[in-house]
Amino acid sequence: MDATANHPEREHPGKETPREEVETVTIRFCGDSGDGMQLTGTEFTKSTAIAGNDLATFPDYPAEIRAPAGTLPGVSGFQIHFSSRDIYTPGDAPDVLVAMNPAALKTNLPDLVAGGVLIVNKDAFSDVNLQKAGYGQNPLDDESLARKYRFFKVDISGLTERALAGSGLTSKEVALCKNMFALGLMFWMYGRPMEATIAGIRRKFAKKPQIAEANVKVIHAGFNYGETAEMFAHKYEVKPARLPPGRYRNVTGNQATALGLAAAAQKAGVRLFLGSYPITPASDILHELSYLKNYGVTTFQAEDEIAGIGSAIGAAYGGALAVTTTSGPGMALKTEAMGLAIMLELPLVIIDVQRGGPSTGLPTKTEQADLLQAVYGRNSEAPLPVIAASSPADCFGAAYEAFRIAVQYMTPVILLTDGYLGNGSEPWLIPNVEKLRPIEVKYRRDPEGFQPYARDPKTLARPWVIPGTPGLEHRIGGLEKDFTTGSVSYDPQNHERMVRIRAEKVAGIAKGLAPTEVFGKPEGDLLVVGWGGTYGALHQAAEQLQAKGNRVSHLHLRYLNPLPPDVGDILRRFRHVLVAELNLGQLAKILRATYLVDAASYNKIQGKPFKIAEIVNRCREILEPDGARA
Amino acid sequence: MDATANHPEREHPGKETPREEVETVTIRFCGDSGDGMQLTGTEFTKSTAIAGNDLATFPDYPAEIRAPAGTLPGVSGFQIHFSSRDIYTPGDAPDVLVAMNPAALKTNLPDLVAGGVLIVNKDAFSDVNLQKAGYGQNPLDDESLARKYRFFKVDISGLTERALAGSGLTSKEVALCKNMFALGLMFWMYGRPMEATIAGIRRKFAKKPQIAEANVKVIHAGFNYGETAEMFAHKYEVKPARLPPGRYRNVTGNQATALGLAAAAQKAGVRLFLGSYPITPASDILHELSYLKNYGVTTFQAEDEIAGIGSAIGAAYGGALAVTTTSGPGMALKTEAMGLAIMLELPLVIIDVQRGGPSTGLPTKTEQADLLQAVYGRNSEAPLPVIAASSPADCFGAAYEAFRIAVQYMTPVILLTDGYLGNGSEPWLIPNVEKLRPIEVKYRRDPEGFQPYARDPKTLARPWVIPGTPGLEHRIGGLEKDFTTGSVSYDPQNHERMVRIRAEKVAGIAKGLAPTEVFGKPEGDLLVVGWGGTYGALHQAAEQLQAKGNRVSHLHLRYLNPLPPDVGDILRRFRHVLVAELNLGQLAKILRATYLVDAASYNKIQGKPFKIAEIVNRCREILEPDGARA
Amino acid sequence: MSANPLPVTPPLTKKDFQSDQDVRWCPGCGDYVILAQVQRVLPELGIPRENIVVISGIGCSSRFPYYMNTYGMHSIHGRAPAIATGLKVARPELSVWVATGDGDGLSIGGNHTIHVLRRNVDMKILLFNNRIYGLTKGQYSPTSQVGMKSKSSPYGSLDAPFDPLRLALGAGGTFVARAVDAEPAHLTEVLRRAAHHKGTAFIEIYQNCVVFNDGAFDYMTEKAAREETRLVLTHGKPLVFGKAKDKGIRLNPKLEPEVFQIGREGDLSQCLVHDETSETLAWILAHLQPPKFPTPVGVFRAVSAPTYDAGVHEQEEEVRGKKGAGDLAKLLGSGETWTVS
Amino acid sequence: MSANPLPVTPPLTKKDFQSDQDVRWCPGCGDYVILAQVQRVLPELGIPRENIVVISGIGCSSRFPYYMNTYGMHSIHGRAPAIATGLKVARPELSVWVATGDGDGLSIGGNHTIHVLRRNVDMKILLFNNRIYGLTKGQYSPTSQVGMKSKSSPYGSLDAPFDPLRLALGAGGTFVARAVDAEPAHLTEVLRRAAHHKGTAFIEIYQNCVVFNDGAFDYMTEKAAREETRLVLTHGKPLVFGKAKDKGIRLNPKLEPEVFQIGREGDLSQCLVHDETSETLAWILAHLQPPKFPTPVGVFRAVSAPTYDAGVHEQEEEVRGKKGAGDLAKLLGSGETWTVS
Ligand SMILES: Cc1ncc(C[n+]2csc(CCOP(=O)(O)OP(=O)(O)O)c2C)c(N)n1
Ligand SMILES: Cc1ncc(C[n+]2csc(CCOP(=O)(O)OP(=O)(O)O)c2C)c(N)n1
Ligand code: SF4
Ligand code: SF4
Ligand SMILES: [Mg+2]
Ligand SMILES: [Mg+2]
Repeated sequence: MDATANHPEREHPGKETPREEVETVTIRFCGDSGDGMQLTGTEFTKSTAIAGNDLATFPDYPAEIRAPAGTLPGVSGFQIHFSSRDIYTPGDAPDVLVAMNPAALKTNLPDLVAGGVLIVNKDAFSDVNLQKAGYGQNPLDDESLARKYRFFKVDISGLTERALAGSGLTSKEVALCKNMFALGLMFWMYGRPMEATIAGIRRKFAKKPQIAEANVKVIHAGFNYGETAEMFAHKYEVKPARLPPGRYRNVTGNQATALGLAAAAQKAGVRLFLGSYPITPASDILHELSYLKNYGVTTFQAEDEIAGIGSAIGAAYGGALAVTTTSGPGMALKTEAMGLAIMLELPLVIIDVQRGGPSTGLPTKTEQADLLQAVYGRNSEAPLPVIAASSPADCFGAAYEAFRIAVQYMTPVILLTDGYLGNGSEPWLIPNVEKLRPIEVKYRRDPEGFQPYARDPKTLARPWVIPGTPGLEHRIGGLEKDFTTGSVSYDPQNHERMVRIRAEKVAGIAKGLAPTEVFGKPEGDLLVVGWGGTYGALHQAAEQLQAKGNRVSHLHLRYLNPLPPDVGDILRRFRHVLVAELNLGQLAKILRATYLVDAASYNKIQGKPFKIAEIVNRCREILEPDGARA
Repeated sequence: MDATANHPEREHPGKETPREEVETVTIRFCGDSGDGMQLTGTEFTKSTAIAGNDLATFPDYPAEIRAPAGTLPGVSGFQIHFSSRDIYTPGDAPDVLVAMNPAALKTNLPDLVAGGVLIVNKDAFSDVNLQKAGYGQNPLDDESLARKYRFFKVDISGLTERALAGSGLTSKEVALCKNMFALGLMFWMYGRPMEATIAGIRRKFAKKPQIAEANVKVIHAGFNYGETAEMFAHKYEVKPARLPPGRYRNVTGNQATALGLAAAAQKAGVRLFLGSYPITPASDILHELSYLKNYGVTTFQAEDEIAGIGSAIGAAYGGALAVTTTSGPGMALKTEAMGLAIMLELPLVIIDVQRGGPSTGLPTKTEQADLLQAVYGRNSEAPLPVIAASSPADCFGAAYEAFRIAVQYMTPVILLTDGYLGNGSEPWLIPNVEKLRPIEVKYRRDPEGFQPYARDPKTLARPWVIPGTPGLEHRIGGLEKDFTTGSVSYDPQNHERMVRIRAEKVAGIAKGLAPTEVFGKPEGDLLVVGWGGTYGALHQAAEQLQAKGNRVSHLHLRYLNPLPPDVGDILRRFRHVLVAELNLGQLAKILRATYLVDAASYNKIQGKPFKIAEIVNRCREILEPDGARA
Repeated sequence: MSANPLPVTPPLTKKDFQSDQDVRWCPGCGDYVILAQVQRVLPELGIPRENIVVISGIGCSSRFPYYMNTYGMHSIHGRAPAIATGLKVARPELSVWVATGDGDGLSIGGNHTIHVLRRNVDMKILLFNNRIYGLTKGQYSPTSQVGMKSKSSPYGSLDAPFDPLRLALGAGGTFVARAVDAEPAHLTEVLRRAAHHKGTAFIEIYQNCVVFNDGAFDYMTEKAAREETRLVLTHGKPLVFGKAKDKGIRLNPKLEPEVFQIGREGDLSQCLVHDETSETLAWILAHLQPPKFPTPVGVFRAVSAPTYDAGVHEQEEEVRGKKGAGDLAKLLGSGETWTVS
Repeated sequence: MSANPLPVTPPLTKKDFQSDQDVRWCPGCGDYVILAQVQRVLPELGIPRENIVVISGIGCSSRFPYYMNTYGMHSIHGRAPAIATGLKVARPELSVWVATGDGDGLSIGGNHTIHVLRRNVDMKILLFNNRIYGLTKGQYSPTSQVGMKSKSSPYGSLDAPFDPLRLALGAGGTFVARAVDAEPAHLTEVLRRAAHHKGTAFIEIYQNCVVFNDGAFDYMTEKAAREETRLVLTHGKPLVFGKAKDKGIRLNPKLEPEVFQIGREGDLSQCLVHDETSETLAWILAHLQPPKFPTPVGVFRAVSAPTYDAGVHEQEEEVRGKKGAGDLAKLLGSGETWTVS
């Protein structure tokens, strides 16, 4: 909420609350996981999208399914960042914090920017709840809050109850509506359209109209409260962003991934087969795809991750576009089977929605620490392409691209996304189906001169031959195979030749890549390098630094193996190279080994994405080492 | 057989065959896998060891259990290299080839050095066998053989039959004795003592004295044939090597590994627990240990590799020295559980006897391509120490050292050996039990101030607390844990702290390492770097180059993660660094990333060890680039 | 690692088995009941708390060890039986318990479960069967009924479910039982029996997941219906159920079970009599399913058989008896040796 | 990926199913017999060769696909059932066969095996049971008898073995059978039955490993003993065996099977009559073991039940029927959308 950093007078309310224009706002809704914060956030998002802002969101669930009500581990949050400009992250820190109970206040208040708007449901600050949150005394009585923030105590629960007096709802049902009050208040404050939300509620509760109307009523109550309470000094306007024209929808990364996969199969004209075992935060891809049975999409919930990839290998052998989805620990279990897919040279997409580790780690938190596992984590020389998505919406294109490479080069491909991308959302310009790059599936059918491992001279791909093709009966397997016939071969020279050609095939993918784009000048003092879900933070950090005249550029790698051919040159054109990753320096290791460039690392391993400011500060330290030391 | 490179006159036989002194000989016995070549080789090895030579052996089995008799895939070979000097490899190429059938001749002849001794069992060159081996005509009729080699056609089968005429053995039993004829002949040719072999045979066939005596008779027949046949111009003498004094035995790498594990547990005074699932070439460790039930050794043959490591984790939690053994594909399956062991910070040794890959690959062949999997192949930041054994006998010390590190630092440790080490053998100076470095196991028993994750300030190890200890009841698990209490913690800062301290603990192991030894001058033109089973070839290559005045040194790394602190300095003191590995350059990747040193790679991926000459040649190309190009 | 001398301690109480961690299951989750019953039974066993270890995999149910003030490990998904095997074999004096779910123990961990049962390793496996993946928020599991709509089966699941007891019997289970969270007293009884069994005790516990599969077992837990829909097994007692105890189970000529009205359709003597040692009967009982049959609860099968862990130690003793305790120097110097001087 | 139009071909012969690879099992290995019988049965089925796929794991037995001139995959250890499931679900028109061993299918691959059986995916599983790990040169397997001395159990194995058929029944197998390499004609008959079964057909084939476990099944394969030691199951026929057909199997009052002398100890009417559709009987038969009982061979159980693969496609049809064939543009544009101009 850049434009409002200077405190407006709180003592000056007016009937006609002025609407102040701001460029960018970050709001965080937080409360008990039973308080419906995810729904509140999603509805606000929808409405903000319709208002034409660019936006990005970040939900933050508790690890427990239902932690005991009112406790710290039970806090659930949803952050939305929206703007009249391009937006790339869900925001470093909220400008507005809506806290529905003491536990939520306790865990989230440290993030609120100084001078930000703080709205609390004061009715929830009962002794019991204060105790559960570990507050010795009621923080609402603390005067410093009002000094540090624009602080509003609202009796949300009570107002909700009053709004629904006589509605015939049980008090439990009434309590469940209070999030709608907060939503309505925010709708008022940011001038959001409410129609879509209201229509959606009526659809959702079509069979319980009483509930639907109660919710609608409470939204209005919240809105009207803002309008009438003479409490809020300002309402704000965030003008629509100048987004490229077209039809938009909001997607999470997992939805976009699912759509990308389905789109690839539809374009290729073949069945999509997903073999998967549920795991947080990847399960939603399975959920999404399991709805698409009328799209030639088969989802198979396997008994474990090995059967997940195993079944996908079987389906790929049968001619399907096959994919398996998982997260870190499940990825570890699939590595033996990946080796088989590499030997068989069948197309297959393996998606790892990375999460905090090692081991079970922080399953609901994000991290980027499976890169080395993806690139190197298999027995023997088992190369395969690895690509990464850089934003929720980008997951669509990345998934699509994964299949394109898999089919063109007859190889398993790993796509890395992460929990932050998977659960986060942003507006997505719905692509024109006609214009999607074609994916050409050509099964070999001709028995003439057929050799299972004869290769396409350009791509080095072997033919895709599927059972059911007369005259091409043959056997494949995990033992080393003859260079041409694919029969088992123990010949030493043949082995070396095969190991090398498999490596060459994967390395050769780089030749087909478009020149790598650098954001900023092609040379300079500092190149910030990243990959995957940190795109937004790095991009905006570079933008800020560039705006201040720094010679800083940003390189974001989609292709992690093989690396694009021009990366070495790009790196060498900068005085400093900083690789920023949510791990201990994994991409940096690869770049250093490949290019012998003294790339420095900036690492964060907290289960959370980078903040833009963190990147900016680190860059400043590099650019002005003395200043930083001072 | 260096000393005999110039052909002696073959036409000059004398009753008293002269005994010519040679320094070093490589003999390869080969024949059908039913011909008992492994036994022949093993017996010759035993006898050679007793004769006091240094030696190294390399068995080469067919992939099939019993490939059809007489076919090319059914050929089995056993090579022994022995010398009056130190020996480090089983020899590049045989000086003497004993071929028991056409298939063996066909597959092995290309390896025989020019001018070498070629002995064939001419009776086996029947039409059927020639056809099975794919010979259009009888190669024994080819005169060029006699020109290129010292070529001896011996009617081994016939002579064996004659020796056993009237023995009452069936013709099948007689045929099974013919390898003993070849053995006897070689005993004669190299003046080996036969007593141990003969005594061994009598022991082995104690219940079938008829068979025992037949074997003994045929050995003598072979010996006497050499003595009397006026066919062999020379017999040879290989003087005893000047080995360090002490008691020796011959061990394979897998035996030495098993002994090292058992010794560690005995010295530590705790139970050894092996949880394993059979896989070539690692199974022999399981076999060896399963005999040692009276040594407090428990072997558990698990249902799969995951249960293998799982059970070992359980046993480690219970206080045992726990180990799991496997090879590449099994290693891939264990990676998720390794992550758990890293989180639990329990001591555990994971042994990977590497084999040719990827996938099932070349299961009976050797390779060094699991290094990157060992170092990086787990989800998220999951560091653990990785060490490697460098020779069959060295497996003892390496296994012992793995446990020492595991216990001292409370960490899983990966030990890499390979098929070449595991199956190869060499004489081993039996260590003095008293002098083995102590392994101190201290279970925490004191409830006072107990915190499951409080660390030793020096090693950063947490305490080892075992169930059954009153007052220390606590829970551990795979979720991220609090820095001190070990309770589940989702705190972002704590996570970063834990990720970093786990990395620091492993990195800190380097501090405890002795200075790295370089073979040769500490600086120079070329440093040949290797790790694991290639030690012998690299060492001898460096020796040869040094002898010719080249400024070449050899660095062999036992500690692959963390790298010893002085490695960077060592690398930088050489004009060229060449990393020679049986993979596509895995250690080179690590060294380049760590030290930004432009290390070149020499790679071989043929399921076979390096030859000394291959290394020498590659080094020469680097040292004299023009010469090489000329 | 030798057995610790057991200190003389005052008898333990339920409270002694409660850890200091906040229990984090959803309010109303059946897991609470199971936890309480285990904490109730353990003190009765007279086993020092430090000799008890609870090992779990991953899932809501697998958080169990955190709440038990014993030794415990919350391991990785599906692997608890394997880890427990290693622990029990290395430390046979410990009392080892496994807490697992229908996903953890039968989906990803199915193989370890059946192999533990086959080997008869002495441990107690509590399989919390809520017929759903709880922790991952509601996908169908290998025990979900055909047609179940879940996050991953929006049009209904097509997978025929396992019957966990049949699977356990097929794997050679020596103690196979079923209990249900809604009948804590009976659950306690079954737990007690399991605790005293030497070998693998496999207990399927029907557990209500209030969030993702609420009411899955209502048909047999609701007071009103209970007497007609579930059958309590008692060794040596006829298989009789119904409010009026008027229904029995007998075999028809095809050896298939059928319900009959005692008196009207046959007399009590035709009724099958429960026998925990009969392999055949346990199998037949495991086929009794609604709506045609009441759901049996109790001990289906309990037989004594050698345990793997005891076998390992007996064999070690035996070998030691024959060969003497191992001497390291001898071992290293075994085989053909020679001396260089 | 649509079904290929089946070309009109002359009837195939055994030879058509022989690949050009040299068969590399040990001379005398039972695997040869099994291969020959499969190659004999397949031509009878009228399935075009290109529509047959054989998938295996790793093991001697798992080299099977190399020798079959069909499509085939020699995959990784234990995973063949999972791979076959993916293939069959993606391509239901194919005839999918799995070749596996007691190690491959019951040790590392046990979980996939039981899950395939549970789901009743339409495939034929040939489990070559030689009660040993052949390829890795002779360790005991999950079907090795207690006490077996092997490379990894020099003092005798302590693991109670699985009975593969009991396990298959416990997992819900709809077709469960046993045959033995030494009786090729009977094996052929069982293979034929399996080939015609819709759903998972699980056939345990006793197979002699001449190198590492020679003679394991001699007791029931040697001509002299055979009539007394094995029992050929025929649907609808009484369980009678013995050279003189003078022995029968009946149930005692504890529902346990017993052998009786027909005539002397009871009459034929007491004899159990084989019924492939009886769940109980298959279970009882799976318990008949030497030395007290003859070993049954033949089809223990064969019932018809929905297959998973067919279910998947029916559900897809149903959804397509309701929602119409998916339209990609509609899909991408679904949900709340808005337009920026
Ligand atoms: C290797 C791996 N795969 C998948 C997961 C995700 N996961 C955690 S628990 C679970 C299923 C839990 O179901 P169940 O065992 O029935 O336990 P419940 O939560 O129902 O008690 C899954 C799929 C994981 N943690 N690790
Ligand atoms: C992941 C993995 N683990 C272990 C092995 C080693 N291995 C290959 S086959 C086999 C057992 C084979 O036994 P079985 O299935 O009974 O087949 P058989 O050789 O007896 O026919 C083992 C342990 C492997 N190839 N891969
Ligand atoms: S999700 Fe279900 S099983 Fe998990 S804690 Fe909640 S109620 Fe219990
Ligand atoms: S080892 Fe045994 S199972 Fe394997 S091929 Fe030889 S005889 Fe057959
Ligand atoms: Mg469950
Ligand atoms: Mg076998």
